[in-house]
Amino acid sequence: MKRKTVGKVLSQKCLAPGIYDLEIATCLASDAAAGQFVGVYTKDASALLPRPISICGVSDDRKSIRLVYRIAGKGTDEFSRLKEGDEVTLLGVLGNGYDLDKIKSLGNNDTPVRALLLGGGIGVPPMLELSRELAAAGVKVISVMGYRNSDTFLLDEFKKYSDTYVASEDGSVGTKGNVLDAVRENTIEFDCICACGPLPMLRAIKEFAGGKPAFISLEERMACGVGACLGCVVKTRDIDHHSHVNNARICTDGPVFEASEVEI
Amino acid sequence: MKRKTVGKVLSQKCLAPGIYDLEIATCLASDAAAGQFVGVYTKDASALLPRPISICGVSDDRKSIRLVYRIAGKGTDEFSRLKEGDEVTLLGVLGNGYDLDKIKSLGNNDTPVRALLLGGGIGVPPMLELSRELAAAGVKVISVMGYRNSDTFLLDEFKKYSDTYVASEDGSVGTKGNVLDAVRENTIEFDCICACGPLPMLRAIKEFAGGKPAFISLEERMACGVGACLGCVVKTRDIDHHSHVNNARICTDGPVFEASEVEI
Amino acid sequence: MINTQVTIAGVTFKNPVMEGSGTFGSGMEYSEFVDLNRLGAVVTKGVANVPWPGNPTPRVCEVYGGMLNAIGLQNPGIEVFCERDLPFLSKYDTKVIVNVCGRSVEDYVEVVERLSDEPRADMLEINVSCPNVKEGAIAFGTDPAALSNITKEIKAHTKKPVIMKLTPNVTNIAEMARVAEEAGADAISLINTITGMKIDIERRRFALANKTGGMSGPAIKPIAVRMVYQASHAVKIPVIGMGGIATAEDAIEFMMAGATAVSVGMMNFVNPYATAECVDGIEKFLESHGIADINELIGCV
Amino acid sequence: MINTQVTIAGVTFKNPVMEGSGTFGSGMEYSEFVDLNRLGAVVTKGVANVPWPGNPTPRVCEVYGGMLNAIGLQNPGIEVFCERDLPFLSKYDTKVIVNVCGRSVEDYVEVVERLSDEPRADMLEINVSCPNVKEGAIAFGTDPAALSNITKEIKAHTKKPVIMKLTPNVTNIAEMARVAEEAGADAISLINTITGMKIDIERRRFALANKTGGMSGPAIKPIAVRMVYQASHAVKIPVIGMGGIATAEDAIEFMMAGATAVSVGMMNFVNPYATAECVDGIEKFLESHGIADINELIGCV
Ligand SMILES: Cc1cc2nc3c(=O)[nH]c(=O)nc-3n(C[C@H](O)[C@H](O)[C@H](O)COP(=O)(O)OP(=O)(O)OC[C@H]3O[C@@H](n4cnc5c(N)ncnc54)[C@H](O)[C@@H]3O)c2cc1C
Ligand SMILES: Cc1cc2nc3c(=O)[nH]c(=O)nc-3n(C[C@H](O)[C@H](O)[C@H](O)COP(=O)(O)OP(=O)(O)OC[C@H]3O[C@@H](n4cnc5c(N)ncnc54)[C@H](O)[C@@H]3O)c2cc1C
Ligand SMILES: Cc1cc2nc3c(=O)[nH]c(=O)nc-3n(C[C@H](O)[C@H](O)[C@H](O)COP(=O)(O)O)c2cc1C
Ligand SMILES: Cc1cc2nc3c(=O)[nH]c(=O)nc-3n(C[C@H](O)[C@H](O)[C@H](O)COP(=O)(O)O)c2cc1C
Ligand code: FES
Ligand code: FES
Repeated sequence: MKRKTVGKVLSQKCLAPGIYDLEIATCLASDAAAGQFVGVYTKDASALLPRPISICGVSDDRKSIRLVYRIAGKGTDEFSRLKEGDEVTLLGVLGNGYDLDKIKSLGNNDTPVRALLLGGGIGVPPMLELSRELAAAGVKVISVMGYRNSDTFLLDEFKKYSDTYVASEDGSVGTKGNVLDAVRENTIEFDCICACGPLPMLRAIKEFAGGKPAFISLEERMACGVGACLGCVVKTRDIDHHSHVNNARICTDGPVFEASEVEI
Repeated sequence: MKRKTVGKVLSQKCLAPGIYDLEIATCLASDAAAGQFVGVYTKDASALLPRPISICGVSDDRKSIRLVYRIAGKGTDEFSRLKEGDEVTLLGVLGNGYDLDKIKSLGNNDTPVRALLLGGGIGVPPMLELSRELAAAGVKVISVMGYRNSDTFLLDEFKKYSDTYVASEDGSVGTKGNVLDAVRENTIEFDCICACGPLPMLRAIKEFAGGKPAFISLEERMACGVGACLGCVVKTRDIDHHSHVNNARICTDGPVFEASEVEI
Repeated sequence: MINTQVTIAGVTFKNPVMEGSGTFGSGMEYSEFVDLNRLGAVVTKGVANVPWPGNPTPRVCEVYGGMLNAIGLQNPGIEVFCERDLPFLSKYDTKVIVNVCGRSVEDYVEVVERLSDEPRADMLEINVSCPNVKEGAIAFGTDPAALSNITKEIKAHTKKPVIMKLTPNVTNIAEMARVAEEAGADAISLINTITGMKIDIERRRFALANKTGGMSGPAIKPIAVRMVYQASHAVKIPVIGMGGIATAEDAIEFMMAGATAVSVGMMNFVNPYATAECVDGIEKFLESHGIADINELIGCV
Repeated sequence: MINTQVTIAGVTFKNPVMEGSGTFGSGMEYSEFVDLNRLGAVVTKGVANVPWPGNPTPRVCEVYGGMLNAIGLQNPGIEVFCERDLPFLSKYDTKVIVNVCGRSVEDYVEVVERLSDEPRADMLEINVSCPNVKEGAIAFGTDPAALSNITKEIKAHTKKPVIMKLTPNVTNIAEMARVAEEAGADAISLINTITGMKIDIERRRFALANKTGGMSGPAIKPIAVRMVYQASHAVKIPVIGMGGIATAEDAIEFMMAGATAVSVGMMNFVNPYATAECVDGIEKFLESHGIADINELIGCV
């Protein structure tokens, strides 16, 4: 059930320049899954709309969620100043996450499914919860995370759940280039791709995936976050079930889509 | 010199239901005098205009000011939650206060001038700084403060500087009725009146004063607080020096006026 | 017993609280948050004779105290609407107002006729004021002659009560209200969004793909209240007021200005419980102020 | 060297930052906060042929992200203005734009003629858009024929460059801009305030004695940006943009939309340093973005 609810900040730390890691105690944790997101409200009366931020982690006791975000404007700037004990209002849990059953069903009975997780920039955080969930479900996880430079974050945690590779634009860590460069360089094999990152990266992945399923997480400007305003659409190959006009709502029909289903 | 400046809250306490006493360290204290006011800014982006609040006290070292205010809406409600160490943005010092020299000049050389200070409701606080300044200037001060009921405030402090009388609407303390009822009941003699309170009270005082000078502090909705917007005018007997249309600006020409000069 | 019922064109609403077309889908999305039975009415997203794909993205952006949208009236068309959305709404004990959009008078008439036999559509709201579609829907709302003509045409093709939804992007809202009334409208609703623009100065680009968008939210409330006041004082038919309503106090302000009912629009996005909280808050206000009938508030200022 | 100068009708301003008429007095009050030498121009409070007492109080009230005012153009009349305010302003190295109001064409013409011999008045801004005076000043701004007529009359009676200040309370701002241009205006400025209303629901009273007031502040900025865009794309004469400007970023947004210069209005009340901070911020923006000439920004979106 979706709710607007007040959570309590358990901790916040800075992971890299402009990148923050916020742990929030909230009842939303009980439902949250990889690929889903929450709307985070500012306390600024001039900035009314909730900010969509992906679930980067759910605590084992399912009492708190973890959000990792980049300061991009006045909302995220405000969030970066939240301290332990502060209240923060959330709308969630929103969207459909990654379909674990579908991913599991991609293998044959002998060898575990190999899921290749590709995260670029601020698309890295949602991959972490996914790697944890997939690993727990017996999927073999290979993570390739791309950063601008040596200001990487969350890598140690990825290593817990996956074979982990790194790419950086300036070549200061891992493969110089983007995540696909790293995939090629390391000749990584996989049965499916799960990805989150900037649009050009997702476009390249759609192309790269070939026949294999690629589940990509899309972003768009949102207002309601719950499928009512039709603000956040993406063109789809087939007629969408809601408006019947080849326009799916990223906030509710996504944010995770099979790459072949959307026109990006 | 007028300034917009950030002060620091030294303390805040609740004096009576809905009445708060806020001590703020600010450079504005060096200039502040009885009858003047400051504009207090909210942190709420929906409520942009500064809230005019009178100076209730200036610390002896002239490093902090004291504001006593009633919760009347969203700005004052926000202020009531300020805590020690919080920042608060002020515009000030605004307005012309009480003219101490004029008051002193009202007496003859033998006996000290007798100033009758009348405060009603949230008009009480500015009278406190005035009583202190007048007492320090050798003026004999008689304070008559009016309250709704037994939720009085600041009375002990008035007693330090003045003969102090009380009126309450419900009769629970002092004279039952308004401040003028208390003046009559106690047959108080005076050379001039200084007053702050609701308009009906000020009207009654204007009438009551007879030939004697009455300095009254007026309120009006304000925008700029510095005399630029012409929002806060009061009709005057004579042509005003600024717009030449018998309209003085309360924020700059006042808020203290001689009752005979204004049409209220 | 306090009466919260209001009546518009013979239709009685259990309370005056509705939501703004296009901000609540067809109720389905917000039914997770709000018991739709509590609302005076559900006003549906605009529906056309055929499916509309709407505008390219970005379609929404935030502005100070509000937002801009240029959805472009994406909708599945009247057939899907009648097969899916109306049956969903008929489960609830609330009135249903179907918001209708079109590119030409014929488009509107087609939808209106199709709805004539749908008992679950209690009233029709005709959107002649969407600023986000190029084809001239807004022209119906800004040109008195066009407004008069379309109102008459629609009235001639339906027996259902017709609300004409007016645009604030006009010089004289009182005149437009009178035109709608004279042409036979049973009620008017206002305001639709106000045309606005935002520029991303870093990228030197419009924030919306459509360049301009319709502004809504608390920022526009004073303009909306003024227009509701002017329109309701110009006509005898009831006015449904909206524009920035977030709380019961806002709703009451619109009613005092002259609105018989009110809609919560973009504030649903900010507070999905806003409609229900308005219903509760209005009841509390009536109670604490000793007002026996909400109709006393209408235009009381 | 970065160029921040802009030129309007032959008058060159050291930078494009001015303040909105009526929000800055005649500069005197804010000269305590801001060095007037830093401003592109000082725009004075509207002045009429004779003193105007203005409206009853309350004249101002706060609204979400802005305010309403119904000052009613209180002013001391042109004589006092020329004797006191112009000499004060002549001490500063900035341009002076005198804002003129009136009830009839003759009123305006009288003021304009009186100013013709005042070398300290660099330009005239004709307020045909004040929503707060009953006598019809707003009619000049909402009726194309009246706007054309008054513009021509004023141009016939002065050699000084004339800015026509337009009201946003119209259906078609582009049309009004074109009318002003065709009638000979040297520039246009917009937007004046948008008519709004606030009701105190506890007292069942209008918040302003005048019932309606003009809305200004950040809340109206998207509407203002849109109108500046539409107007500046409809005419060749320069546009001075305003409506909710608080920061250099806001100013740049207006310039990118098509404004040649910008004014800070009600935000002076919120931040008395706002004009100077805009000047500084624009310089920093040009520098950090490697822009050599501010004129590149005008209408660049
Ligand atoms: C499904 C989804 C998941 C996301 N997950 C994350 C995450 O885990 N970590 C992270 O750092 N960022 C994430 N983003 C991006 C994040 O929403 C924006 O960075 C954030 O909204 C910026 O808000 P702001 O107030 O700081 O910026 P401002 O520019 O001040 O925001 C103004 C408005 O634009 C919207 N906006 C601005 N940038 C974006 C954007 N890129 N996408 C959508 N809306 C935007 C804001 O929500 C707000 O309504 C996600 C976006 C989506 C759509
Ligand atoms: C010169 C002067 C001195 C004052 N001194 C004091 C004082 O010492 N203590 C005190 O408690 N109050 C004082 N007031 C009244 C005080 O300014 C208001 O109570 C306060 O502004 C209310 O703000 P709000 O945000 O809580 O209320 P809201 O109703 O939310 O305010 C909305 C707007 O209306 C204005 N407003 C509301 N009430 C008043 C009012 N009575 N007078 C002027 N503006 C108002 C606010 O400033 C704001 O702009 C004084 C007023 C003036 C004019
Ligand atoms: C995202 C969005 C979509 C809208 N779609 C419609 C619509 O389809 N038909 C219509 O008549 N009004 C539509 N509106 C206008 C609203 O119903 C309402 O008139 C307007 O937003 C003002 O109210 P508000 O400020 O409370 O949002 C839409 C508004 C928004 C924000
Ligand atoms: C208190 C006040 C007084 C104003 N007086 C005038 C005036 O005398 N003449 C005029 O042309 N505009 C006047 N205006 C309009 C402003 O100059 C400006 O056009 C408008 O406020 C929009 O800008 P803003 O949102 O930055 O305030 C006034 C505005 C305010 C708030
Ligand atoms: S954000 Fe409203 S439909 Fe997705
Ligand atoms: S508040 Fe602006 S002149 Fe007094």
